[in-house]
Amino acid sequence: MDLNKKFTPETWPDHPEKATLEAKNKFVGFWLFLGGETILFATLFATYVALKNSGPSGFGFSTQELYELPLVFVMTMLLLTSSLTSVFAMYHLRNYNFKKMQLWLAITAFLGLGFLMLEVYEFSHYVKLGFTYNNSAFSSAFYTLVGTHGFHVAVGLVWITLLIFRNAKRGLNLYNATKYYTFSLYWHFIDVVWVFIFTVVYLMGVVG
Amino acid sequence: MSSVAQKKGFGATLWDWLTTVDHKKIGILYFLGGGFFFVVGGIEAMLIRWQLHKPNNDFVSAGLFNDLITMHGTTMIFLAAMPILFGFMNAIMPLQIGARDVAFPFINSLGFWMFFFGGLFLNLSWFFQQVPDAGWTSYASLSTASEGHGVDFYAIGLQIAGGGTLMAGINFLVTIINMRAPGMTYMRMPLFTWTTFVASAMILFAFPPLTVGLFFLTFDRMFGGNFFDHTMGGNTIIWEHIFWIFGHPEVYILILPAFGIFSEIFSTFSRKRLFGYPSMVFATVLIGFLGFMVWAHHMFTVGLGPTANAIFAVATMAIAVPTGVKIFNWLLTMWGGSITITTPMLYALGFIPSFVMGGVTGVMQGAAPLDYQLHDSYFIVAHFHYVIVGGVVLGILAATHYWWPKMFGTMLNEALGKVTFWFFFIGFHMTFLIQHWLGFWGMPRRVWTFMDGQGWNSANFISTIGAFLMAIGVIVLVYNIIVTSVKNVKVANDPWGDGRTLEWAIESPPIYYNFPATPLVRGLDTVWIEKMEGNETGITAAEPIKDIHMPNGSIIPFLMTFGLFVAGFGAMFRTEHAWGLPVLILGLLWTFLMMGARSLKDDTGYYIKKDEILRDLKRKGGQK
Amino acid sequence: MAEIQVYKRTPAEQKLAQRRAKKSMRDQVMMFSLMIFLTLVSFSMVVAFEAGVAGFSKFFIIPMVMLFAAVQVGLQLYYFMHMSEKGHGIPQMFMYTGALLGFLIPLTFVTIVWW
Amino acid sequence: MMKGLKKWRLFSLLAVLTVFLAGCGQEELSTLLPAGQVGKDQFNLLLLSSGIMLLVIIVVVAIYLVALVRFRRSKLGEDHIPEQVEGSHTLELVWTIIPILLILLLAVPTVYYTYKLGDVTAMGAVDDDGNAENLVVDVTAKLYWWEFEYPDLGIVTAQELVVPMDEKVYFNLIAADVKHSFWIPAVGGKLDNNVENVNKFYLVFEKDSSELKDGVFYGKCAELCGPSHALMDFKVKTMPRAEFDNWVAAMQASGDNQVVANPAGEEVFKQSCIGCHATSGVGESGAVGPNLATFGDRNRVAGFMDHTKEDLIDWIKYTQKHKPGNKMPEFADQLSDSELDALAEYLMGLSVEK
Ligand code: HEA
Ligand code: HEA
Ligand SMILES: [Cu+2]
Repeated sequence: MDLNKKFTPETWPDHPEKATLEAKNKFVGFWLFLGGETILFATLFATYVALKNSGPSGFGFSTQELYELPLVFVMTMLLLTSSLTSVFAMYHLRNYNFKKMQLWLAITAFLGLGFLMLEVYEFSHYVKLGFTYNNSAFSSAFYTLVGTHGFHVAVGLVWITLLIFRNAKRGLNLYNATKYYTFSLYWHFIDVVWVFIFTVVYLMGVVG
Repeated sequence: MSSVAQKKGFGATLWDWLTTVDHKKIGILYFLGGGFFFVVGGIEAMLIRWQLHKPNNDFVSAGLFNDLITMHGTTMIFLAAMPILFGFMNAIMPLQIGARDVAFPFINSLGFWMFFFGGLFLNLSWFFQQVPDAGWTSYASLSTASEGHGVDFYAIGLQIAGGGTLMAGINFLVTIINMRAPGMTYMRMPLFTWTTFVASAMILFAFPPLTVGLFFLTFDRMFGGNFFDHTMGGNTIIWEHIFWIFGHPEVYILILPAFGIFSEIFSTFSRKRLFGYPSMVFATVLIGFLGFMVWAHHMFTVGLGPTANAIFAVATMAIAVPTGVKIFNWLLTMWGGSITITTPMLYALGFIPSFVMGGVTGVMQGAAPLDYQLHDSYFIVAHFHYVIVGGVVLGILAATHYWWPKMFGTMLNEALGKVTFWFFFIGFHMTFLIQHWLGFWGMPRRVWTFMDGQGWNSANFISTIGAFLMAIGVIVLVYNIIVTSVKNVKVANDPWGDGRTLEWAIESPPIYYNFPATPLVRGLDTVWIEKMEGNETGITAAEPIKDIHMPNGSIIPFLMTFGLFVAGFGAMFRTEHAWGLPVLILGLLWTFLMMGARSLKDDTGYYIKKDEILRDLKRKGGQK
Repeated sequence: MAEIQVYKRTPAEQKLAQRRAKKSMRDQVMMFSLMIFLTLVSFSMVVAFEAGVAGFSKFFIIPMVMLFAAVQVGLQLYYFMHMSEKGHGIPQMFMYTGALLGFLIPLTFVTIVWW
Repeated sequence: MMKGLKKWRLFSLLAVLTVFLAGCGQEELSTLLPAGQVGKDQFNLLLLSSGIMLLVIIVVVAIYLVALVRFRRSKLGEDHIPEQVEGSHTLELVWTIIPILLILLLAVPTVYYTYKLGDVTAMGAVDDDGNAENLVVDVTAKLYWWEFEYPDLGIVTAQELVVPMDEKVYFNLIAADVKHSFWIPAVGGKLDNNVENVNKFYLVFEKDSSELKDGVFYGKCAELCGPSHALMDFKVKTMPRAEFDNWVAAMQASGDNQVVANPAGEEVFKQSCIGCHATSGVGESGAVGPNLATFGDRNRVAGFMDHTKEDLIDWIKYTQKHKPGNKMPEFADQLSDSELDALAEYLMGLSVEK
């Protein structure tokens, strides 16, 4: 494929993310990967549910007292919004509007970064309270579940940052359109997982 | 890049294999790597059997024995059986669907190297004298209590290898979904392709739990996690659940491709279309699905309570039905056919009674109250070797003979093949049949030795003899392979004469772009159809010959995995050596660097020009 | 990377395409509002529970928030991840299988295989 | 029967056959000679399932052989092209439905017995005076030995389980260190000793162990638990209820009127062993080492060595050689030969049965 082939909004394909065979492969392959990730998180959730609130004798933490709902609410809003901004970015991808796409992706990245920083703050807050990773089975399960999600966010951030810089000079082409598109799928998936985290971990944790 | 056998120096050849992204070469790499580990695992089995050939034997120590069974089980399942099957999938499946390559050649190579380095990592534990010793199941409480780094080798090694497996699975799935030749609908796919598909789907859903479980184990052992520490509120049963949520599907991941292999062989050597093809496909999918619903049948004695036990017992038994459908369809494929007993067919014929015997003992174990007696006894050892050796290993040996000419361009000696079969087959039944009774007679599994006077002596002795007969069989096979490769008599496209699927319509071994022109598929067993209609080449092109796009080779997969391998050592020795942490960080950094290198570069492959293809064709004497 | 056919849309087609894109964009913003709304309701129910408002029992809230979560996931998948568009048969199949298994595993953990 | 087999040298078909026919194993540890209701239920299930499975195998092999004989290319000719049959719905239906029926036939008793054998509701039952109606034994599995506490009787023993016949005996199972599994093959199926939760089940003993070869049933650990997993055997003595009551009384008295076969040995014991081992059968579980009140009555040293003074001394001297990884220190350097001798004599004298 000629990477330098120039497109106009009129010649840009309807579905740039799967215009070539390689792109189609990546597209399907990434979806399948997300299917596998579902099970990965399901296992983490199952473990968390089985271990929540359990610690050594005299263990003093419970989901009811620990979690900070307002903080979680803000984090949720950030991540949900970043989902929308990445949708905007994909809109511009389909319109062959590279600048705007990059811009929205950058906004997405910033929102994600905000989320991540709040998560770091949340964790460090719990650690200060004495709820460390090694403190109990509950804490291990909690940090591993939420932390794995956080790790995914971090990976997403690195990924999109690399993409934004790598393609700044190249502009949009059919080779990197798929890269952007799979990133956005990934980002939405992270959001999906978070929906379950705030529901199962935080909300149901507070309700008991 | 050209396949033309130019004279190359050793360095160039090595470089070629390290950087290859050609699915046929990666297939061969998998086959060789898996074959090597099969011999390693087999030698471990021989040591196990020798230790148990008489009561109170002290050939190996108690600790070493546990090392041996753990490494035998782990090696055979993760590093021998699965990779060898991946080898065939890689080498053959794309040919069967008329594809030029797999969907992700780069990831394919990455998957192989991760398997290989993971396996290497695991087996280096022997040189550190800290070997995994908690059984291939590594049940927590024992695995968290195990001293030294043995279990760390297990957790990290399998983590690396498992990552490779997941990649391979996704790669096969996308290949089958997107790269089928025109006309190759799902319901025209050869059964081996179908079983590859279902097994890969199972990998996709079964390996993430293993990943999670291994992380838990690693965290608990190395980073102060408490998942399995009950004094800290943890629970060891979680490991058992997670392991078997992975572990049970895993056994079907092993057997389904073997089913696929036998389906091809039965119909080829009965010269008959596979009987009940749609129900075969349906049964495969159903087995794959049910495989996820029965994991707790390994845990009947854990004390989950009667309700869980009853539900999982019935679900387990249900799997007998689709499996039976397959068995009877194979029998009916032979029925009314024209059966010729070649070596592959001989293995297929040996498979039927052996596997059925193993399958039905599985159903017996599924009867929960009966399993209270059978669980963790030698009956279980007998069951799973009947299905694994009688199913998977016979399948692997059959495929080795069946597809050898396609992979290497020369035929294994048929007579030696039959010698291998008879030694292996007789030895196999001798080893494992008697073990059912050992189980009945109260012999637990995983015992390092046994006291005299319990009535187990002769049975164990017989079992050991059988194991050595198997070893003779394998040695004959190795001899056969060496002799054949030295002689290297080239064969034609379809040396068996009865080939039905697309791989038999191209030369052996296929040229690196497989098909000069993409084939058109007009039905199930397309080559057979073409031949019956008088098309001697067995293939109709779907399009005119034109430029072919090919992927570039790359050394990055190898380097990337090497970083992980190094990081693994760093992680393990982090607390006791000063170099641990830096090595861990450097290793991971290196890996990320390689990932960055991959992602920053535009790698769009290259084109083979039409002229070159035409030249190749002319040289071969004008394939259409 | 096989050559792709480049097709130049006529101005009319281009307009249509843009209108369609805009329309789907509007849908997505709608769905986003819905998601935010559901999230708000979920959180407020729990806040109400904490404040001891009558009628907000655990047995009401837990199914409700789970239901809302499921709806949100559906919205993400079908609108944001375009699973409703054609060519998503395979992704759907695998995501559903994943979701089913991903539902069953935790389910067994809270019911039969745990104590 | 087995003695004859031991002399077996030649590899011959006959020998193989004999083993199959010998088939039932030894009374004290074979699941094929069940000595109690639980084991019998399981054995019945074994018979039923084996019958079904045999039928399946026979049918498959029959079709297989006929096909193999009738449809050989050597018979049909090189050029024979068979008809390319696609399948048959009738046949498909047949071999779907018949296996389903066979499975149902097995599933019904399976579910029934699962609930029956899992029923421990009677465990906590008490009579009008508040006394437990059923015998309950708390089993704690440790590296690599077994502790048996009778909580309602106030006694504890180790390595040899003593139970009355012909009544349900209930067990509470737990592990003290790593996971183990409690299995008395001849009496009934196993249940795991988990580290974090108590497992409950019951067994019924219907045969007097004094009629057996060694006077005991063999019990096994069925879960890999470390290097000496293979050596973690225990023994089971069954006896009529009256005899059992006598044994209980003797155990309850064992603290006060101990037999001291060798006073010098007792001294050694008090200096070196008493930190871990008790010699009174009265007490609770949780000891570091096995309770030795019944040592003289036992059948094996450390669960698997011969019950002789020589083996006992050897054991005390070289515990790690005999049972790698176990928690008892070696006394080869600590105790002199004469001390060991006295100690062994003392230990062999500890008994509640005489
Ligand atoms: C390739 C590997 C493989 C395969 C295919 C199977 C197939 C089956 N397995 Fe097996 N199994 C293992 C590998 C495998 N297993 C391993 C490795 C272990 C031990 C792990 C460990 O603990 O280390 C194990 C352990 C194991 C257990 C746990 C035992 C225990 O530890 O207590 C159980 C219990 O239910 C079981 C059941 C089954 C069943 C019901 C099938 C079924 O799929 C079999 C179905 C096939 C047939 C039934 C035959 C053909 C059918 C017909 C001809 C139709 C008519 C039949 C009837 C009506 C019955 N297996
Ligand atoms: C794919 C899986 C697989 C395969 C193929 C095998 C193959 C064999 N296995 Fe085993 N086995 C397991 C998977 C497998 N096994 C598992 C999972 C366990 C449980 C582990 C655990 O408890 O944790 C187990 C456990 C196990 C035990 C029980 C150990 C115990 O519980 O104490 C025994 C004992 O007999 C045994 C024996 C054998 C034998 C004799 C073979 C034979 O079929 C092997 C045949 C192969 C050879 C004989 C190769 C020999 C080659 C040579 C000798 C080389 C010649 C070399 C050159 C020419 C270079 N295996
Ligand atoms: Cu299983």
